[in-house]
Amino acid sequence: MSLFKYSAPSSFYPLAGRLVPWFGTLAFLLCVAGLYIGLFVAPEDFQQGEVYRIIFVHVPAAWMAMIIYLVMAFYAVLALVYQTRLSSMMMEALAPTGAIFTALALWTGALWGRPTWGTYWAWDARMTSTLILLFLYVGYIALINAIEDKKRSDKAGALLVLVGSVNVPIIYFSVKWWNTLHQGASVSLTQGNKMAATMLLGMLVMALACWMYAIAVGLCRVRAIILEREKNMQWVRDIKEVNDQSSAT
Amino acid sequence: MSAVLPTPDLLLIPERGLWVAAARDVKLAMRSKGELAQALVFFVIVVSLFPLAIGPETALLKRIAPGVVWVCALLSVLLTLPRMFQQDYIDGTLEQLVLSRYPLPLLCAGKMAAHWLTTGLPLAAVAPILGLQFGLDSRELAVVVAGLLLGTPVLTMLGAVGAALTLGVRGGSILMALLVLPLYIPVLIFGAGAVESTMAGLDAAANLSLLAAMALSGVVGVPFAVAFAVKISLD
Amino acid sequence: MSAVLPTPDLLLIPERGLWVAAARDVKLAMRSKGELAQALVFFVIVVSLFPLAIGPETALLKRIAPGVVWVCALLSVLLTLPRMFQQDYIDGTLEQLVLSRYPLPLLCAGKMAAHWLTTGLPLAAVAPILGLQFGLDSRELAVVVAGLLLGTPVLTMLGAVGAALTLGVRGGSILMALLVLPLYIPVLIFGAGAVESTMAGLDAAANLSLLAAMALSGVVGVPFAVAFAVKISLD
Amino acid sequence: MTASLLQARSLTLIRGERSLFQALSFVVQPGEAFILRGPNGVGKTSLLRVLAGLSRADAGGVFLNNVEVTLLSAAHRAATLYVGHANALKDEFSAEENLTDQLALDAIVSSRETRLDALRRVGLLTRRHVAARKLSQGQKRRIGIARLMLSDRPVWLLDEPTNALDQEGVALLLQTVDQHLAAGGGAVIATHLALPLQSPARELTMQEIVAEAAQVAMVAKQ
Amino acid sequence: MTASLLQARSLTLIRGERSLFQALSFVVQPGEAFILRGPNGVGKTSLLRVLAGLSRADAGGVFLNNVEVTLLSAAHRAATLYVGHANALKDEFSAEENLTDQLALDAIVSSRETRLDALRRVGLLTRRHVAARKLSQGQKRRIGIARLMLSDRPVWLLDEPTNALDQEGVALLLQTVDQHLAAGGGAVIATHLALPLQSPARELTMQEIVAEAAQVAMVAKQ
Ligand code: HEM
Ligand SMILES: Nc1ncnc2c1ncn2[C@@H]1O[C@H](COP(=O)(O)OP(=O)(O)OP(=O)(O)O)[C@@H](O)[C@H]1O
Ligand SMILES: Nc1ncnc2c1ncn2[C@@H]1O[C@H](COP(=O)(O)OP(=O)(O)OP(=O)(O)O)[C@@H](O)[C@H]1O
Ligand SMILES: [Mg+2]
Ligand SMILES: [Mg+2]
Repeated sequence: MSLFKYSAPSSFYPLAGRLVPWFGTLAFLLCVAGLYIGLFVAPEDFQQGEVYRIIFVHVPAAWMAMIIYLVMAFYAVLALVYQTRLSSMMMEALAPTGAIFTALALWTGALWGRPTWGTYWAWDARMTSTLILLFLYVGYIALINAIEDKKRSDKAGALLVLVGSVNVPIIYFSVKWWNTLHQGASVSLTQGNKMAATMLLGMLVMALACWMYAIAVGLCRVRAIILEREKNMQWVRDIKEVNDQSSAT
Repeated sequence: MSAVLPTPDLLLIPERGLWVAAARDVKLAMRSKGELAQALVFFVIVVSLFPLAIGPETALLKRIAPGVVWVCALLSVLLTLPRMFQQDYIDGTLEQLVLSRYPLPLLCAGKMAAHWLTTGLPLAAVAPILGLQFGLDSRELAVVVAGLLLGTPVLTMLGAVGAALTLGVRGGSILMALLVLPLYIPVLIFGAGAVESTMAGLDAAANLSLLAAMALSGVVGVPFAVAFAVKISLD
Repeated sequence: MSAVLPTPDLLLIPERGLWVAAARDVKLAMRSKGELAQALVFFVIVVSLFPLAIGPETALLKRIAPGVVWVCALLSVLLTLPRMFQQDYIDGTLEQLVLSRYPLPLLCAGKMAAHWLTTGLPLAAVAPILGLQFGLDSRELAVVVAGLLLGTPVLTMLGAVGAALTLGVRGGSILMALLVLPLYIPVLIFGAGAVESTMAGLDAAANLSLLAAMALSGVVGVPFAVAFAVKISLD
Repeated sequence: MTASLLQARSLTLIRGERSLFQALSFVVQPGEAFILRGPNGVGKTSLLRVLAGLSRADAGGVFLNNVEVTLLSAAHRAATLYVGHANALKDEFSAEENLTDQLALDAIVSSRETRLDALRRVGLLTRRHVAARKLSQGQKRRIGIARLMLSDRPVWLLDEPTNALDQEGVALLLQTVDQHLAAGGGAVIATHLALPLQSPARELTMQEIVAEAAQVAMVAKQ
Repeated sequence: MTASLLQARSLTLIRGERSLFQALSFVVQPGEAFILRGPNGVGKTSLLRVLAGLSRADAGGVFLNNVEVTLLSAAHRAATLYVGHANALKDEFSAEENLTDQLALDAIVSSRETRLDALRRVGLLTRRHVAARKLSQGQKRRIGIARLMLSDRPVWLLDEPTNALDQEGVALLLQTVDQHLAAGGGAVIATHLALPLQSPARELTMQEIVAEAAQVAMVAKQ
């Protein structure tokens, strides 16, 4: 019940405000720790040398890319079933972060591919699936921006993300399967298995850092969205900083 | 005549809605001089662009044949998607569809059926000829056709969602393509995969059955999704 | 204010018509958030469809890269063609263009310029990235870009004729594709040819200069053809 | 309580920053026409679309026979017929084909004779084979009248039905509406013209809401 | 001979099997409105489109200042302004942007003040930033009135300009037309309503041609 209380933007806005600093600082600390482990503690890889350290950015980013989309799908269900405005706002707030992580995974991957496979890009299973994931994000963002009426863009976006989410696993596995001819992905797979404990630790810490970052940024953005959407509601007019802003201008 | 009380719902056969909508759209497609033919010819032309662009080596062409045929099928379906709702949206028919006494999902299903009959089916029918040009043998051709017969319905259904979502949005046609294509990719992979595995002497059943599964699950869910999308596009 | 006698034709600068029309369409394209971006992403997606369908062998992909990139450029221009006249035709703007005091050919030229700026130019800009993915080297990439810069204007111009001719015809978008694609083939051959000859270590100049020639001759004649097509589409 | 065919209870609709109407309530009784008037942009079309279920009000509800309807439920769709500015005609179909299709969509079973008769009454018999694209503005609207003649929905929602009609066409329209009302139907009609109906009619003149508190004025006359 | 702004000389237009009008001739003098009447589908719109040059008559010619015009020649386009059923508005542009663009296309140089003033007079000042898609039917037509206010073409060809306008809107339109006529312009207006113009107006009531020989009846009154 108390959860439902916070599904109202008016009550969620201040809560989010209070949470942001915590997640923000956590993200920062974890990131420092993770990078320290990754860059200094973790041993050099016997066959790849120093390059492999990209993994500490690459893999967490790749994971987040997929997870955030699933989280959005979850909110989509809420938006469609319970018609909660907030969940649509959360989707809108998360999409850019997800897209950025996806791009980051692609980019770091490409950078990594150069030394290890001798090419920035191969049509490897994971690369391709990640690329498609990026398209799904871009599609969602393009759609909700193309529809100016918020009521409509919310529903449309939610529907799209749902349909898309059905596709994510299909894409993921099918591409693997189609790729049986290809060796590219196996590199990352085998690497994943025989990974030194410290490497794993570093990756996990970094993954956590990304989580915290995503949450913090998501909350910030959702606060902005709430203000923008409900600007002519009384409770927004009552907020102090808003008043100061408007009086200043 | 007017203001007779509406036929009690017992007398209204909802299923007729599917038929009404389908018949109407098929008639429209027939009416506008050979719209069928057009979807086909587009398919044929685009496919034949590749030998022109890539050069005539038979081995190479045969190697890329499955991919090319499927990508082109994808694109020609894509190009016909606007037809499904755009016109109805502009001239106000869509409103009347939503307000019709027949359940909207059924009407949408009817429209999708019509679209498949006038697009996917012809494509599957003409594919073998193109396959021959690329030097596929009869077994591979059979798989191409089977794949298209199972895959194009999925393309129509996913496309319908995209088309409905982008109604009345400017730059709609291309935005739609942007939404729909990523969703099409699994179909593409299974479809082309089926042919390639046949070429590699393996069994295509796995890929094909996956396509069938997608088609079946689509038939269950998609009409409701489309109906929903249509409704919000009008509000 | 009203019924002032019209500014004598001495005072009317016809060339402004080109600017008026172009500015208007570019603004429209910008307005609908990131229509440019969309055209681009479409291009990127379609290109990436092929490796998915054909498989990832680098050698093979590099071999077919020029063909694929060019066919996709063709298609993404094709898909944006309706944008040029369709909307104006439906909402009555086209009538007003015809009745404007600015010469219709100039207005049409303006619309084509806008279309190229929002379609062909971005394509040329993004092509290198795709080329990289297919493993083309910098010299080949340069030729791809040069080819697109010279070829896409031709695509726009030929497309404009097709788009104008099929106005108000049902299933227009696909009928248009039929009219336009055959006309596109020369561009395709020269464009892809240029890249392939570079790959083969030969000189691309011949092909490129042919593209340039087409573009130039187009600029002279096409606007009048388009203007004519627009007029007859209204009667 | 009085029999009420259609009822609007405290409807509120917000567009952009402004609310078009607030806590708007009215009753349409069987056999009665309810005329919506008001300056351009006051919200007549929007109101009709809410009643039809095409858009969702921000507050309030629509009632049929004193039962609240869920928007676009089977009952709702079976009860109301909405005719807006768009003619819902297929350009390449003939007048007759268009009428036939519209009736099929309305789930009306009608013989060809009835359809041709309706077309005759709206003066399109000789033009029944002409493609809708080539028909004149008024002729297009007249197909809509023919559809009304054969409709079986009790509540009609008509948005500026006289648009593009000549005097004779308007007379025809009014006659059709009168018949419908005489048979116990009801109608909500948005218009800028005086509609000399035989049947009892009440008028609602909507006014732009200035202050938030302001209420829509209700001018009832018999 | 009398000064004649616009003149139709024995125009004939054939659609399908039938001719809509035959050897139709009339003169529009400066300062005078020429009202086209007649039942739906008689050919008013078609006639206006011929005068504007959008479609070609099967016989006869159009004259400006007693000089025959070649269809859509620069002179022709500089002289006539055609406003049909379509509003020529861009859905995603605001009312103001739409007006600005239309004027640019009409080659009218106008300051932002004049434009805003015109929008104010048609009652769209407060709505000038609303996208045309969201405007009401009448508000869309009112943008057209604003365009008329700033137009510099001597001959206006208006097809049912009162459509979807409320009483105030109609008054505004008539006032605009009167100003235009007072300044020596001319107008051909197709309508089904009575238009109480100040300026002198003549009426042509077109009738459907039954026999081939039949002539269009000309009812001239001052
Ligand atoms: C653009 C290129 C690349 C993309 C898009 C990409 C994408 C991904 C994705 C989505 C994952 C997460 C998958 C999972 O956890 O199951 C992943 C994990 C991984 N990637 Fe990449 N990758 C790329 C290039 C590379 C390269 C060049 C290497 C090293 C040679 C590499 C090594 C790894 C490793 C070791 C993992 C972790 C595997 C695991 O956790 O099981 N990636 N990559
Ligand atoms: N997003 C928005 N922002 C501001 N105003 C809006 C928005 N959307 C719609 N409107 C206004 O809502 C009103 C809708 O009017 P509607 O079409 O219901 O009027 P109407 O009474 O039918 O007018 P008409 O008599 O011209 O048909 C218009 O005034 C329009 O300007
Ligand atoms: N190909 C055709 N065959 C038969 N009749 C046609 C054809 N094309 C057009 N017509 C007729 O020509 C007429 C065109 O009418 P027009 O639009 O000029 O009439 P109008 O006077 O403007 O009518 P309204 O008052 O309804 O606007 C219509 O009656 C139409 O049926
Ligand atoms: Mg209205
Ligand atoms: Mg007319």
